[in-house]
Amino acid sequence: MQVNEYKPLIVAFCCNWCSYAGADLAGNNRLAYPADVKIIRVPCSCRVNPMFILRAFQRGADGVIICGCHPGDCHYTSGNYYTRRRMAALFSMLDYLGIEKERTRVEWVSAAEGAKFAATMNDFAKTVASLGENKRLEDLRCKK
Amino acid sequence: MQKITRDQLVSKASELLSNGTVCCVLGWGMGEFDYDVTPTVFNTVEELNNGFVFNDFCGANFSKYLVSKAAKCDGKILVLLKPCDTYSFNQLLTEHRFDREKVYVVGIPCEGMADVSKVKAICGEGILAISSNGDNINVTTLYDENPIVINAADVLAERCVNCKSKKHVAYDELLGDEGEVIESNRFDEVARLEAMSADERFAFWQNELSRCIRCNACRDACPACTCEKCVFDNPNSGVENKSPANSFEEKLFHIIRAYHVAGRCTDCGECSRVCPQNIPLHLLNRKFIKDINEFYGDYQAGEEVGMRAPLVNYTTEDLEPGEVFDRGADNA
Amino acid sequence: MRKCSLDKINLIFAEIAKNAELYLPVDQNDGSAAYKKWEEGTAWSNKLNTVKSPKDFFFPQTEDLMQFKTQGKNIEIVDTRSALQDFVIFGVRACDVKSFDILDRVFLSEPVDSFYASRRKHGVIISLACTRPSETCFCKTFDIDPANPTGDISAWKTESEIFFAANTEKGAALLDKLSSLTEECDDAAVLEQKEKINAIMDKLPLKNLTTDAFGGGKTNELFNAPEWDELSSACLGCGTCTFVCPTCQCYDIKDFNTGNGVVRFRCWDSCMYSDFTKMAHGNNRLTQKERFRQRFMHKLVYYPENNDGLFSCVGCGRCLAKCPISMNIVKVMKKIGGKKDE
Amino acid sequence: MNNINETLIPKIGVITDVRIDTPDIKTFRVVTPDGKKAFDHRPGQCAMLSVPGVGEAMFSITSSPTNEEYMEFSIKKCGCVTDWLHQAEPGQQITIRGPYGEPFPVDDVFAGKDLLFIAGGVGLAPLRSVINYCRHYRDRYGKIDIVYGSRSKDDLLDYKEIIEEWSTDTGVNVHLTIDNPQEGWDGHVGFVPNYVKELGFDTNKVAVLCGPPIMIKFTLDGLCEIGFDKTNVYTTLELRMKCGVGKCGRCNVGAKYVCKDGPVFRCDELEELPSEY
Repeated sequence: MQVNEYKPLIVAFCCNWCSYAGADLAGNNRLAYPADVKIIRVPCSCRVNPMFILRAFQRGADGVIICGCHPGDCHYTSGNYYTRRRMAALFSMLDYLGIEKERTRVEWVSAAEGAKFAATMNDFAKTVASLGENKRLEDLRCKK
Repeated sequence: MQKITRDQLVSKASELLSNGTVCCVLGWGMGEFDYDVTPTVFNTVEELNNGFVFNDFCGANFSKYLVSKAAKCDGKILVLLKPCDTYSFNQLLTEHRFDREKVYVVGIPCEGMADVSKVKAICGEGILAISSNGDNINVTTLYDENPIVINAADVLAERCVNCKSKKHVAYDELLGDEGEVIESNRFDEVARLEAMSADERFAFWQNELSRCIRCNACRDACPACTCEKCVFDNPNSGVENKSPANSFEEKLFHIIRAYHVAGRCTDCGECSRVCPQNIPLHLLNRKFIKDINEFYGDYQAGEEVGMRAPLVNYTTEDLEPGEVFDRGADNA
Repeated sequence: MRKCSLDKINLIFAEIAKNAELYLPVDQNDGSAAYKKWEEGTAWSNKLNTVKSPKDFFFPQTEDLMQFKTQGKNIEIVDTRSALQDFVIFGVRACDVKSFDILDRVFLSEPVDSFYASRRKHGVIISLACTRPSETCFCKTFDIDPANPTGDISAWKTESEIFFAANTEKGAALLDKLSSLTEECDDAAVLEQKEKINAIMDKLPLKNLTTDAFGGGKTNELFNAPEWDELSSACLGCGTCTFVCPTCQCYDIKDFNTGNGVVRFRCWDSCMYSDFTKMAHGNNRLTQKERFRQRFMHKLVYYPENNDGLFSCVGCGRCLAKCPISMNIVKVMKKIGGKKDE
Repeated sequence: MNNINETLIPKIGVITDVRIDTPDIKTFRVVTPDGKKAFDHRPGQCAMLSVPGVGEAMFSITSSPTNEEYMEFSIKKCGCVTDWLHQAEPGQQITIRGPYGEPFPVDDVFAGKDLLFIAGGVGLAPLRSVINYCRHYRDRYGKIDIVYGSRSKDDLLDYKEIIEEWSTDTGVNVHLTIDNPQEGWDGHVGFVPNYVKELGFDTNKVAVLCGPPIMIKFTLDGLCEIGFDKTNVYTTLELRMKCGVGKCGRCNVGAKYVCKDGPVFRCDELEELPSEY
């Protein structure tokens, strides 16, 4: 029997100003994080609307993580404060519907935190891997 | 069961029509049976006398109609609002959906409306007449010789069982006494679901939402859903769909619908009232309300005009999305 | 005519389910009934009818038509249909059985809709007479007899027994298979049952509703009736009436991009929706009044004009029970049709 | 696909040529992958073209049935499907099904008569099929008059064909007009309805109209004014369609389905229908 064969597909929405640069830094510093993390660059974490997250799950994501600037550091002053409220409400709702709460996460990663980015992704991938495939928010038509 | 009678309402409306305060009246029109009342615009006193009805089945929330009807009137439109409707009224005003100057609000007291499906659950099909008699309701059916007497409280609509307020938060004129905001147990059912395991919750919602036929009645009746074009009707949105092809689309629609009105939903209960499949949609909205109250402090949408909704607001000390669940664990 | 004790009804279900998928009305936890697949232990609902009509069996709410695989400039069309199983729908009321005739005239007229036709071929309908009609029933208006439901097999339920009569070859073949569980009988009990039903029918509040004012050729007379404004004034534009209706048959064809191909599917559509007739350069039904009028004119005038006077309504009463604002075909018929009598 | 006669299941079509007609109209030549015509049709009939993932839409077949090799569609850019098609290059596959609708009565009513075709803008597309059919069987018809107008000279569809082929045919008179004066245009200037009245045709002709609804309305009034009988005037309609076979229920005008009973209607028949088109 093979162990750890299952590799979850993770969609990471990264804000252009902090987390995307953080991901870059992780790469420059050769810090490893799973290849199955697909990064989508957004101008600000608050650009991520709940529909994006649900659509990511529909198209086969097993976990969705949103990374933005640390509160107070938003390039647009307050974008990530809105993200914080919106995602708190959404994640709570997903949990209420019985969808594993571990599949969604928000992390604040600055441009200088390459190591944190890699560690976050590794940890998130591990958590999602332990949950297995996303069955509760899957759209069978999108499975190959 | 209602404290105010049809005749009182007709005479008030006729008075306002006759003295030129208003040019038409948005009220309840008589149906085929005692329970199928239709929101109707009355233009004359004669129309009011012939077709106006007020009974325990006048549940429809008129506030949303003002968005389309107020603009069409030359003068003011008279609208009869129950306490819960006035919250929606304020919320719509906050969102600048109609002109306050075009509307004349008469607040009417409400003792809770009845749900005909609950009546049918007790009396069966074949209801010929329903009349109110104090705390009781008399139901005449095809199959029973004598009217069946049932306790009005037993057939109270779900949203009225957990009525949150008897207070009118907006009116030009009030019939009856000023009511009070009341302590309700409206979050009990949400808390009961929260206390379940994730698997149980998933099974519960899967079962409920699987009945959805995507008729959009919940959306179209909702006073908070007033977008000119809904994302689910927009062929370019990528999520446009006219029927739930699978359980994902059922969830997608209902999560987004509830999310979009989060912080703006006044908990009027129209979504659950109109659902042909009796899906307890208000439990989704109430979850958001409960969360918002717990996370960011008590907030009642529509309490005043001009309030800033919690999801378009923030403080620097808000809790982190990850902490949502820690709190949940503490509560449990 | 054959009969069987109601105690043995589960044996009948089990026997039918041996060779075909059996669907029957089952109580749901919200108090309503819905057609569900029978499995050991499934209890048959004694509700008058289901919220959603059984048209779903022949004309499902969503149905994949085909799949496209695209590569560069090339397209490949993939047939995604799987072989259909025989199925039996049990307990269909007279009104709903009639609705299949109405759908047949649309889908089985040339060019035949093969998706519908193959489902129709594989389905066997066991109808059931109505013992306790509701106040919302008005099937008599459309000459439907709830005491004599059609279908492949007709059934009548009494206090303790259920009676079957086959009407078609398909029905006779199925009834034959049930011969060990049923016994031959005369129709005395059924006649008595029919009389009871007829007695109730005479007491229904909507028994005098007529279609006199409607029918083919009345388009110009009714289209510009001033009453449409008032009738449609409160309409929310939702699709409840169309989706619970057993005869509404309009559909939409849509593409869904799965990320690894495109699925073309068809789904129910509603003429009450604002985008129903929306084109790139405009919409010929701009207001809810026009959309509302279309629905009722279609059922009461256009359809009969094209189908030998047959109305596209069976009086099942679902829209009366389910419309969020309680506007429905009965109110339309009375308001538009009634004015002449006055 | 095993059963190709399914109504809703299309065939593959290949765009073999794209001709730029006007700034917003292109004409597409379509054949099957093996280079044949997808199906036979009659003048005035339509076909359902689709781009998987984008949508399906009804277009009138512009080429004449007498063309045995391919079909042509003149398509104006105005929505999702047409936008996509306008970006397509030769070799692109699309899907095609049809033919749909009732054709113009070219072999009975039109036979032996003088014909008057009146088109505005992209409205020439459905008429081109009939015009070329009648030109092909020239001896079966009397005199042919064609009145065609557009916003400007650049917006005239099939200009080359009109000038080089139609105008040179014997017994075919082409009358072109544009809405506003323009440099390099020495022809008529003015709207189609007025031009038709100015031209003052004798009224024993069959007239065929196609164009924007407002043009149809005024031209029809104009024709009646100069003495035409509505029973001799034909037009084609367009409404939203999904199935093309009279089942999906959206393209009806009264009890008539445009996809099945139309798109060709005689104006007196049309007048009997409710004004919902």
